[in-house]
Amino acid sequence: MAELLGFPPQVLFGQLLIGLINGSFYALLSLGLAIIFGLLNIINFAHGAQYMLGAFVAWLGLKFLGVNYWVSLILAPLVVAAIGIALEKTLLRRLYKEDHLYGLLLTFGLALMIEGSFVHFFGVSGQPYSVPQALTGGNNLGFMFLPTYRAWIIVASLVICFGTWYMIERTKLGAYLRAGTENPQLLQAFGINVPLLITLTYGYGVALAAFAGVLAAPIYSVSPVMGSNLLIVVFAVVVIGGMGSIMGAIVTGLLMGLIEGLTKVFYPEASTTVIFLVMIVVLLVRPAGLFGKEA
Amino acid sequence: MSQDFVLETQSLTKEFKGFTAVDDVNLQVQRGHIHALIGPNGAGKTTCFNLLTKFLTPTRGTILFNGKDITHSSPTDIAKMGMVRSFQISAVFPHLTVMDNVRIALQRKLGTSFHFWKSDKSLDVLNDRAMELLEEVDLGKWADTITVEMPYGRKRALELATTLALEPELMLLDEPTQGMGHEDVERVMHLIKKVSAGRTILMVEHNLHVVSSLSDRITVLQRGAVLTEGPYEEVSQNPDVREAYMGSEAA
Amino acid sequence: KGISDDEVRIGYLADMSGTYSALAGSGGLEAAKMAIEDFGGKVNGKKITIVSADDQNKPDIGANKVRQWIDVDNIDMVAGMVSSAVTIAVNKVVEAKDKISIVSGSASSAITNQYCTANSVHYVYDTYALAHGTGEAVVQEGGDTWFFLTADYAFGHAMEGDVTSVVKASGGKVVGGVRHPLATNDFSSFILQAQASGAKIVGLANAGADTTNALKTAKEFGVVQAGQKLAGLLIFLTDVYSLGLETTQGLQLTTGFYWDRTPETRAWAERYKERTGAMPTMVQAGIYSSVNHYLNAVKAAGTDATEAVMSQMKKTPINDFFATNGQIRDDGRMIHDMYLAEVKKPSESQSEWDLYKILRTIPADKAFRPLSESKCKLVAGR
Amino acid sequence: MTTQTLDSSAMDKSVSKNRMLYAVLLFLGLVAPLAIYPVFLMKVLCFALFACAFNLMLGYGGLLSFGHAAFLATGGYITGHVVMQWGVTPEIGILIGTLCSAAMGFVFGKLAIRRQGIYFAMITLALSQLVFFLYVQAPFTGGENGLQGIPRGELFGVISLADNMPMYYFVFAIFVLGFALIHRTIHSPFGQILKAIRENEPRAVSLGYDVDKYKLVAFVISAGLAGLAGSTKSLVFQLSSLTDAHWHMSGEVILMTLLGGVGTIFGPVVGAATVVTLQNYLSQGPLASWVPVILGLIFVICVLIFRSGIVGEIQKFAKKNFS
Amino acid sequence: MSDNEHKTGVEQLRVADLHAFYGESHILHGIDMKVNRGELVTLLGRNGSGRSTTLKSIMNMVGKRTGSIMINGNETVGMPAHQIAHLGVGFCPEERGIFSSLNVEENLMLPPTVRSGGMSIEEIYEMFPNLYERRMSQGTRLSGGEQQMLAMARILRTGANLLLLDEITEGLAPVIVQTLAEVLTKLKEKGLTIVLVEQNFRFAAPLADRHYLMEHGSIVEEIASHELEDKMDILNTYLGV
Ligand SMILES: Nc1ncnc2c1ncn2[C@@H]1O[C@H](COP(=O)(O)OP(=O)(O)OP(=O)(O)O)[C@@H](O)[C@H]1O
Ligand SMILES: Nc1ncnc2c1ncn2[C@@H]1O[C@H](COP(=O)(O)OP(=O)(O)OP(=O)(O)O)[C@@H](O)[C@H]1O
Ligand SMILES: [Mg+2]
Ligand SMILES: [Mg+2]
Repeated sequence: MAELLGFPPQVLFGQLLIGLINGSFYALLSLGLAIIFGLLNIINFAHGAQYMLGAFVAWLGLKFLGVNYWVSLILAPLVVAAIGIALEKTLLRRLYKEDHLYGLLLTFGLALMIEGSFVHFFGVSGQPYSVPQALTGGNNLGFMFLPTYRAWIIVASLVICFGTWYMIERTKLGAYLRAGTENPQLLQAFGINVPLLITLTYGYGVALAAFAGVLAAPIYSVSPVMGSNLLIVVFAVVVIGGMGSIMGAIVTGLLMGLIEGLTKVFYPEASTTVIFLVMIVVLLVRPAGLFGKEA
Repeated sequence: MSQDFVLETQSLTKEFKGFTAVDDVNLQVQRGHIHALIGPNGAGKTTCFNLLTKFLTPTRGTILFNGKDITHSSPTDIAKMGMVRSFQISAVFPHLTVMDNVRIALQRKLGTSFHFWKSDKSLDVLNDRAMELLEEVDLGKWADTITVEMPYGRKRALELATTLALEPELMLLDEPTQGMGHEDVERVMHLIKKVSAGRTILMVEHNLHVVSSLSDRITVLQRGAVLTEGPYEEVSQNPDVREAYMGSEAA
Repeated sequence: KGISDDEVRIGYLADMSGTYSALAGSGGLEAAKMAIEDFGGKVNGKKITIVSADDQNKPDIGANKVRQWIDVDNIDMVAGMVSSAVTIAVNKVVEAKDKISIVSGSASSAITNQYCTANSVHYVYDTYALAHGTGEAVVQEGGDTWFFLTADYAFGHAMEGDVTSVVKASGGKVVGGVRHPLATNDFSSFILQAQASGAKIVGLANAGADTTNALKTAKEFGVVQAGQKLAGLLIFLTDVYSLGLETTQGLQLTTGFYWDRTPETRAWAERYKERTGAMPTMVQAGIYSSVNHYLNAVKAAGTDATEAVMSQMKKTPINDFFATNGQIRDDGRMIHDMYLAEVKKPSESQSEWDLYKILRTIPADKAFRPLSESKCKLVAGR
Repeated sequence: MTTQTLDSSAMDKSVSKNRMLYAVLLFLGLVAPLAIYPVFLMKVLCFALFACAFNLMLGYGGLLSFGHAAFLATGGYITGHVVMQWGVTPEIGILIGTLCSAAMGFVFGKLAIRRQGIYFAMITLALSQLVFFLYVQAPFTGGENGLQGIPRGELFGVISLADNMPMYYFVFAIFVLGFALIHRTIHSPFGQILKAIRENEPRAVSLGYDVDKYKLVAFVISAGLAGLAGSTKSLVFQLSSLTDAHWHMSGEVILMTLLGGVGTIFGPVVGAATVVTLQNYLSQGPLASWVPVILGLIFVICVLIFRSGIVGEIQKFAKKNFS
Repeated sequence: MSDNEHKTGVEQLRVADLHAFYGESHILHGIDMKVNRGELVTLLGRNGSGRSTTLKSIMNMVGKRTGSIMINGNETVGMPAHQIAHLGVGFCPEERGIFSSLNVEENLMLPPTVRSGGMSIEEIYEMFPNLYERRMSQGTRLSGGEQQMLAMARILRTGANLLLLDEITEGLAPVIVQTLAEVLTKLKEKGLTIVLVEQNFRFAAPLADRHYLMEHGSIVEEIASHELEDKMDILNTYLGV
């Protein structure tokens, strides 16, 4: 088959695969947002900055301490989660009783501060981070050349996403999380340490963002603004998926990556806007989002 | 004939994923009556209510209001037609004054609610009518109070006044005395009786005392379907009702 | 006549922290300060001062800054200027307020073509020169089918347009291209399209971080192994330095200056490196030269009045470490020799900054768009 | 009854006090350009109008729009385009720009008002990002280059606005008109319903108010006025660019409003003046590259300990001490 | 503190000079009460008299509280909320607090076991057959009354031996109310201690050992069950029964 829908198959499959890689990032980030939103009722606007921090911790670690990629993959999320936890304990915590919009605004301010200081010290042009030795090279799939590292991204993020889903939907811990989402005070009266649960949840959501950041470091250059524009797209993904479900966040993330990939084949000019267009259609048809509970 | 009924449902049915919460209910509410809907827990009373006020969409069946099919009308339209619901949780505008609460309700008929270029002084013409309504529910001296600062029972009274401002033909009350002390129950009962003059009321209520002393007619639901219907004396003697709902208490 | 309010005031405008900050940025400011110090800090006994601002590559920020400089701070001349979009906006303001701008960082040849003004000089290089230098060389070596990755704004469009005409004129063909936003970080799908196009040459009509990112992604996806070649159309010394010779070796590029070309260039560059820690790009060298040329003109004219200084600058040839017999034409274009260079192999490099070998010199009259083809309102009809 | 008369005379007093205040402010506005760089003042006025428009949504409608940049930019681009391409006079250009923004507000509103709270914020943000990308690509915006050299033109075809002074008074007049419209909207029958909706939306529905329509009208007014600010700004600076469409701009207007005081009539003006001054001042000095960090810090401080903003705090203080 | 004869004399809960606040508002003004093991005590009062707040204060669910609350001999005023349950306390809130993202069974299994000797899930389903029937449906999809049953049932599972029950008959059909009365009697027989907040005096009166009468955030009267007849007029003035 030489052509598929009027396009050479290598273009189609290639872009779909690239779309899936982008989708993996969307999924990881929207999953983290969904988890944090669930328990803290806060849209974490600092999520993009925390994604960036993940990448920077890896880069700084390599440059100054010689910490390699694999160690960073574990360490950077922990470090960033620790920063996140500190922020939660000192700042976010004060806002739980206020309108949820204040949480959004606070994290927006934090994002400005974090990104601003990194721009000050590192400029906006990216810092290079090389692909780890074990994952260099690639395979010729016939229709495209797939760098090993990109394949790794898909695998790693799928594993993390579905592991997280299992933990939340199928375990007792998950039941606590869901219950805490609705009525933390009562859950605490039942004898569960909710403040700790909240803190750890925020930490976990942030760690997911940082993990995505480390994954991204070798392919997108490490730059202070790498997260902020991505984040808006992830917001659209979240609106499309609806905040109701964990699975929704994952599936919508991947799906939007693919749709974006397809658009690059058929109408490249629209590739930056297609997710927003999908969002509009979804809002018209299902205001609560694809997986959201009816309001 | 159907003109005697303000509200009528025909084969009203609501299914939730294979579970039938309201099952083929034919309800007829006569004009001028206080009509009560009772039944054991989970019988489908609240669901029924939600269907009538369009908070839920029926799976099947039709709803007629004054003989007009309103099955597919929007909640706002229904309110405009004269069928108004009061809320179980007290529904007031907490940071407005008591007077303003009533004025908001009156304002709609003025037809200037979209006039963003007019001064709000143009609303002062409503003050007299608002005061009248407040007096009717004994809230006259609270008119300038910010609503949050009032006790619970008074808020219910205010809510009633606001509802009355719309001059509804049919009022739907969902457990109007739930969570009230005896004193307040008496007060609200008294109020309901008072405002029922010239209108129709449909209410869901568990308090048998309230039901027995207020209602002209009672429909008993069980497992989504109508078990029986009639005046209190008749219904309360029905052995099925006693077994399913009242227990040994009805006396 | 004389020096307005007894001071010659220069404003240095550039991207100080963004995508293009490495090629001019704070290094460019340092170069301008060097020029002022070397001049003695005074011209005709009047003090020379310099202020600077970061335009963040945003036309509105740049133009507003310059408007305020002129309205409030009585700035006489604006130097630096990197993003072509900023430059075009600033030149509009400078023209309306009748002051002077000397553009060293921007690439778009439109600055002295359809957007030319009598108040601006374009000093170092432009897309026409790059296209004719690099583009022609690549086509001559058999790279006759092209696919463009183009930065989607003034500079990218000009670059693509200029190269396209060179390619066509030399019998080549452009088979496609994509336009990407400024500061893109994911080039993978563009590279995929370039691969699918089957073109022999993938032309990078972008600059700074965009170019380095594109080169990196191309390497990841094995573009070169698969038989395609990359042509970086605007590559600065600092880009090569940060990407490393491993990634960039063999790239051909056109430059207006290379530090290791003559004893004079070496001498100046060493001084510059001492102050900044890095070797100068052509832009930074050009900034020094242009500020120096401006101050000389002020001195000779005995005033900082715009018209007098402009005509003095235009009638004096430029002879310094940067240019030999450089000349500012009526359209504002400063013409001087350009150089075709190739990035050295790691094995050929002797030292940290030993990065290029100069292949040949492109003479001034060949390097830039001839006035006969110009659409500039100042020279049209000639 | 006595209490009521007392009340109303107190009200009269506060009204006349307000009148005084407005007169003083008007006077200050008229003489300000004699002392301060008019372009800077015009910038402040444009942003103040923008923030007031935004405040109508957040402070009086209870809806946080994170996409107001789109309206600012639309006003600017459309005005710039028609002034340059069609050669219309500035007031017509501004009118067209404003109307286009209002129309866009209608579309945004239709989509976003279906959801509340955080979702509303996210949807408006996403929509404005869509608009941003459209403007990056649309031919009439000049993409990254922006629209440059927009002529200020001649007001009604007679008064040249090329000089800063006449331009200033033109901008000042626009600001006063916009501000008056917002003031009136808040204190109108419509404003009453808006307040009721913010207090208890389900109750407003049950009283027969079609709340979505009210929110939509408010949103359209707000968008139109934001567009008016953008249109005016594009003439002042003779330029419109993507900066106005970027979501950072939406964040900035939130900051201005929050800092000045959400839901107070003067808050946004004070907030806008503060932020613009700060940016202007800082961008000259050694702290230039810290501007985003400082803005972020102000955000954090406002949210944590200063939620009622400058004007809000002053009002609180005045209430405590003088009444 | 009046010296009434208490059942076993072993003190399970003692509240002394308890003040509670929601933000600025001072709701409880020095509550003193004492409940012995195996007793069932009610808190009676008008709406807003502070009965729910008393229970919530014991669970540390109010803004601020001062005074002393001893549970099984442990001072809990300084304790974080989640540790209180582990002293063997079960709380059934006024608004039921069923979790909508959990199904009925997950709701039932949610509160951690705090002591041995709780009811098994089979026993619970036997007691409330409605719940068994709908165990896989979402918690808040239950009818009002079914939710009330669920809220009650889930703390019986944890083995708590001090139950704080707030308006548990609210919105229940009279038959179910009767069932609940039987349940409470059974629990009392098992030796559990119960503090019951009720509007439904007719429900509470036959079950209770003692009544505390509240008004404006203070306890104004303590009535043992055998004194009820005599003090009916006091009840009348405070409650309008
Ligand atoms: N959204 C829903 N999805 C699934 N089942 C539902 C839903 N809403 C109600 N039900 C079920 O329908 C039945 C009737 O519920 P409804 O709330 O109408 O009862 P009710 O008569 O009001 O009872 P109560 O007196 O206890 O309030 C219940 O068994 C309930 O579990
Ligand atoms: N979260 C809160 N914030 C502020 N005030 C509150 C809050 N909850 C209750 N109150 C106030 O505390 C007082 C006591 O309320 P509480 O709920 O304890 O009364 P109650 O006796 O249980 O009455 P009810 O029959 O209404 O449940 C009331 O005046 C109430 O308005
Ligand atoms: Mg019900
Ligand atoms: Mg209570």
